[in-house]
Amino acid sequence: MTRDHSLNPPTTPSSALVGAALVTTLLALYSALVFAPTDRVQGDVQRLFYLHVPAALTMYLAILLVFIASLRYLQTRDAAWDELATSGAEIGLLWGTIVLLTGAMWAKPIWGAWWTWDARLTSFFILWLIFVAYVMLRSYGGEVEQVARFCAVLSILGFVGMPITHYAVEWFRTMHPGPVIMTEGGLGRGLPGSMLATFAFGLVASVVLFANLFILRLRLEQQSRRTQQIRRHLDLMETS
Amino acid sequence: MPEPAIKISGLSKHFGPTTALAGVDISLQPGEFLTIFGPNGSGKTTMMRIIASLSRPSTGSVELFGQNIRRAPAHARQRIGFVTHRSLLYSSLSGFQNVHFFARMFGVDNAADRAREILSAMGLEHRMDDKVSTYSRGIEQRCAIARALVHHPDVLLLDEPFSGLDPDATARLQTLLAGPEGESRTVILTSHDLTYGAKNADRVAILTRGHLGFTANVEQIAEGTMPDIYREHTRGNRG
Amino acid sequence: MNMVRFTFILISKDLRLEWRSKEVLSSTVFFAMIALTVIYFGFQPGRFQVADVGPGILWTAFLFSALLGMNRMFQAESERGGLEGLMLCPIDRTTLYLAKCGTLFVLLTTTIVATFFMFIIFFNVRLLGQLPQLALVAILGSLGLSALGTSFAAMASKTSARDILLPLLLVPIAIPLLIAAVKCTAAILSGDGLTTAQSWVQLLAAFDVIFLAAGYLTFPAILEE
Amino acid sequence: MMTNPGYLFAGFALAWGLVLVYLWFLSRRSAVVQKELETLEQRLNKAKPQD
Repeated sequence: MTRDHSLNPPTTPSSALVGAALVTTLLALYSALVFAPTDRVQGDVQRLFYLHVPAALTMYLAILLVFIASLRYLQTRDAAWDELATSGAEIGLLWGTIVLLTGAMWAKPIWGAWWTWDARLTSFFILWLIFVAYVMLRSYGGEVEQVARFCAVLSILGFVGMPITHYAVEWFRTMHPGPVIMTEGGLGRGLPGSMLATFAFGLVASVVLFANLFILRLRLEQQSRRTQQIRRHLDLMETS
Repeated sequence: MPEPAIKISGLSKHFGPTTALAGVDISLQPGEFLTIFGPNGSGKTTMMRIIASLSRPSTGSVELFGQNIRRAPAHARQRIGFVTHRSLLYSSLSGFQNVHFFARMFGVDNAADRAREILSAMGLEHRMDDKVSTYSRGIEQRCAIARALVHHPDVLLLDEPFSGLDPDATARLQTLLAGPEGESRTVILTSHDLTYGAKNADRVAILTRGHLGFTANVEQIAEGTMPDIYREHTRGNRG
Repeated sequence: MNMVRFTFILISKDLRLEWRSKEVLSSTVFFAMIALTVIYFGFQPGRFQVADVGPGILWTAFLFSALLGMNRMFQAESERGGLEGLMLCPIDRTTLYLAKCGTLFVLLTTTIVATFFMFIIFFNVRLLGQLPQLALVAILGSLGLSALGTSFAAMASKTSARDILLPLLLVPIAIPLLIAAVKCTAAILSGDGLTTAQSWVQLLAAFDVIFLAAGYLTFPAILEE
Repeated sequence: MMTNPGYLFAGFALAWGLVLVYLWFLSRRSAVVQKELETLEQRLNKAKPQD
């Protein structure tokens, strides 16, 4: 009787990581709301920048993670890769939703609209839609193993389409410039010292927090696979 | 010992919590005919689909004439004829058009004549030009068997081929299997029907809950004891 | 190259099946007609410049009728297991992708020609010498949708919720194609011609190449159990 | 004095609210799976104590 359920115990976020998440998020929160100077032009609502942009960068990180995990899954058909992809996609979608919401909160007072078809926002929104499709496919895709394959293919097709989506949206905007879009202070370039530091804190906090949630979600995925394996094991023992 | 026609080693397949196959080993010499009995849900169809390269095993391998089918799947499929519960035909095309299409896909030369020949061998001379959607279950099964044999496969995988066949069609299939179409071929036939299954067989096996519980040469089984052996091996089975 | 021969045999089989049932074409062309009509009433007639709004109407109607057609694509296959019959043939799964893509391309080009034709009549568009340019955009657009559509239609056909999944999977990724096609068509309708939309034509071509390649390579993973 | 504080705090509140709500759902989902896992492991040990 092959004991195939001796899977290593499901990973849990180490206390160090949880601690790091607490410290960095508090630090980021404090610096974003207090330490960083008020933006002369946009006022205090600009502080949302320290949450909005780091979260967006973290989602791009999640997209890369899901893409690599999907490729590896199709090559090895090892369920562990599929678990990484599932967890990355779900937390990535959560971060993406946060980016869109904070973006809207920031855009309303500054540009007078909850949403503008700014090139970067539009590209981001399309990627967010693909993540929604990924999570939907995850639940409607049918049998476990088929779902894993389909989601892997979807994430690969979505990923290879990113550059072309970027250019299509970019040219679409620049060819017809809409309301002059305030550049969001660039990605840290040309930011005065204290703002740059706050931005860095925000980024670190976002990535560390993402890692925590990602591992928690991964643990759930591993546990549910473990229950399946044990059920299969019990099923086999009944019959032999 | 010449290379086995089919060598299945450590074959297992599970779908989430359920295990369809839990370690099956079979080795068949060219021309050998193996019948596998087993109740529904014993993993017969899953195993046949894996051998036919339609499905990927969780563990284990299938070798056809010494070559792993996953290494050269297209080449392996050229030599396999597969019959299963679904006919794999197109309802809005006629029997002839279906079999002719498959003949061309398998690169059979003068595909049209060969298609007509095999369809007639299955007693479909008068029905081959009707649409498959007009066929009864038995006629459709005959047409499916014709599709599986049209390219002179070396290996025949017949998954419960007799189900839905009337006596005449059953007799035709058995004569076909014994005749020029069948005798030089390696055959695995699965069935849960003890009367017809073992008629052409050299060896018999029983598959229960994904295990091969019993295998023996036909000569070793005393006349008429098959039903008792079968009952004994499938006793604790919910299938 | 027998791959080309097999692809041709498969496509001719698919087109014969389609010719018999006319399932895909009837649904796509008819839906495009409905869409154009509804959209026409949606806009105050005569209050808009055809060159500005027309291309958007045209390609949106075409996209959604294409989605309808794609959902029916694997219908004939799934009735009695025809797809598995194809998977039993001694061909690589990637050849199946080329064949299905080819079939869908033929169906979509027919659909888009019909949609263009209806559009020209409904919106009274005067098309001087621009037909070859329109043909180029139609072909590039249909090819891109075929490449992407084949992958996602194959997936959707194996799930229970195919009608909602296919648009959800395909539309976000197909947005660049939609933008580029609309931009090219607008350039043609406004009389400037494609030379002014050079970069958009290249983007369309790039889209086709990327998704034909990616679709080709990932198709076995979709079919295989 | 803070300018546009409403949108600022709304933005942060929404972000953190979403994370907390997700964490809550996640903990509920894993509690269910955890319980299921424990019962199954008990059945496993009971079925093969000598292992």
